[in-house]
Amino acid sequence: MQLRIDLHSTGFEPLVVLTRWQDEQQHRSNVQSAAEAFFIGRVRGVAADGRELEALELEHYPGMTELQLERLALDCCNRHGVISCLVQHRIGRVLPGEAIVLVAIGADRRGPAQRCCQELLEALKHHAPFWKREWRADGSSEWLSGNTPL
Amino acid sequence: MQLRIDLHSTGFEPLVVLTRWQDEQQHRSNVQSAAEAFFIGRVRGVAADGRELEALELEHYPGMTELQLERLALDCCNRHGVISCLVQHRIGRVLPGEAIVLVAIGADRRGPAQRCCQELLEALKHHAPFWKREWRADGSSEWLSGNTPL
Amino acid sequence: MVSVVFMAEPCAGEIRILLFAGLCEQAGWAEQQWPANPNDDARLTPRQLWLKLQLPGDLDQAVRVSINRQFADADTPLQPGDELAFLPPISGG
Amino acid sequence: MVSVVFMAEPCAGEIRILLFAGLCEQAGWAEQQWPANPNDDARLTPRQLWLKLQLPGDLDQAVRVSINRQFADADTPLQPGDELAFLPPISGG
Repeated sequence: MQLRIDLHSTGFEPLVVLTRWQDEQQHRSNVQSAAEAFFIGRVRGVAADGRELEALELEHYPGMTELQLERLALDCCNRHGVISCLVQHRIGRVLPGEAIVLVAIGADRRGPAQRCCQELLEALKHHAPFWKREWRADGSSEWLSGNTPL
Repeated sequence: MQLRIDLHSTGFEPLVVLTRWQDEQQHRSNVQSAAEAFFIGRVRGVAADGRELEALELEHYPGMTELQLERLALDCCNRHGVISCLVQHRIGRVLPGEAIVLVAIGADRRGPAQRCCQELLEALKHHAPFWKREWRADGSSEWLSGNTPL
Repeated sequence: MVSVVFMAEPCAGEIRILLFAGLCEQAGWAEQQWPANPNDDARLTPRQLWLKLQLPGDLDQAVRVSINRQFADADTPLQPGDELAFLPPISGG
Repeated sequence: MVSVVFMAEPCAGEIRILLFAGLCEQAGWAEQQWPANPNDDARLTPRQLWLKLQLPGDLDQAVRVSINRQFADADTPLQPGDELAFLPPISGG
């Protein structure tokens, strides 16, 4: 199983990263997965209370976050028997429209690819140590105490 | 709702098409969807009976296939209230490793994006007039009478 | 808009019948025109045509019917100018 | 492999305590060292430290505990050199 996890402290372009990842995969094994499921999450322009959002701040627990992402990914990928897994996550100050998270799963069948992508996204939303703080246009800010609704 | 459906009689690069589609979306509305779910399906190198696959031939019903894809996409997208939908499908002779299908859904939440992507893929696998014929290395061929297992 | 009417009904008095994939291969043809009398009280159905054309296998088993590019019941009465297709099991995506 | 042991236990006699996000802001600090006696029979638990440090709110309500970068029970006895963290509700992805 090919696994790669990166935390980005500056902006990343999901489709650029994905293209490079697929090229590497193909180069390594000379075979591309028959089924690939991806998810990209981006920052909304609106805060939880409906006000305009200036930026989102993503705090993490250096050391634990990386370990925990790896544990969650390995567990989910093994459970679904998938071939490859790429997780990219932003940290720091993220602007509206910018990507926060990319999950890309390659498998031999569409079922495992899609289910693994979906479950891993939920797992990292609930069990990976990331904390979001909303910065509003007026300079005020607030830590969020939960995830956006599914 | 932004909807685009294309049939390709020659190879297409899913991530290239996707990048262009996202650029167009952003140009049009100046906002990118907060949640995007994608699926890419590729031809396996192995036929249903385990023998080596030379190529897959995809027949369609010109006129009806396009209409039916549009009906299925609109129905699914409206049901899930998503923002954008891109469907790309190959026809003709497709080689192992080449992309057959790309489904890309943009929505405001991850739930609708993922569910819509998954359901639309199943819908077009079962209700869009496409027929696959496997060509083997020895020159023999066979029409498939069903879909690959989920 | 005569041209549009003409485009939609290229063979006003006939029913166009299409076969695809394995079904086309088994039957040995892809397309036929079937004469249809617009004044005929008892209109033909896809099921009747399937039998008249001696198409292979059981219509109800795995074949789907489309009329004018929409899925339809095999017992729908056909109209002159209709495009009828018999679709073997779909295997898209 | 002395260097590895040294890396894993930078303060052999102490417990390192970390707070994050809203919890760090409420408490007014991000990190503390708590003296731990390796020969102490009754070892401290995260729950006891939470109370001793007078951290805000109810530990069982929404805060998760990690010991050495793994989620752990709040009643796990701590060892000298452990890295303990109190994690407010996670909101990743």
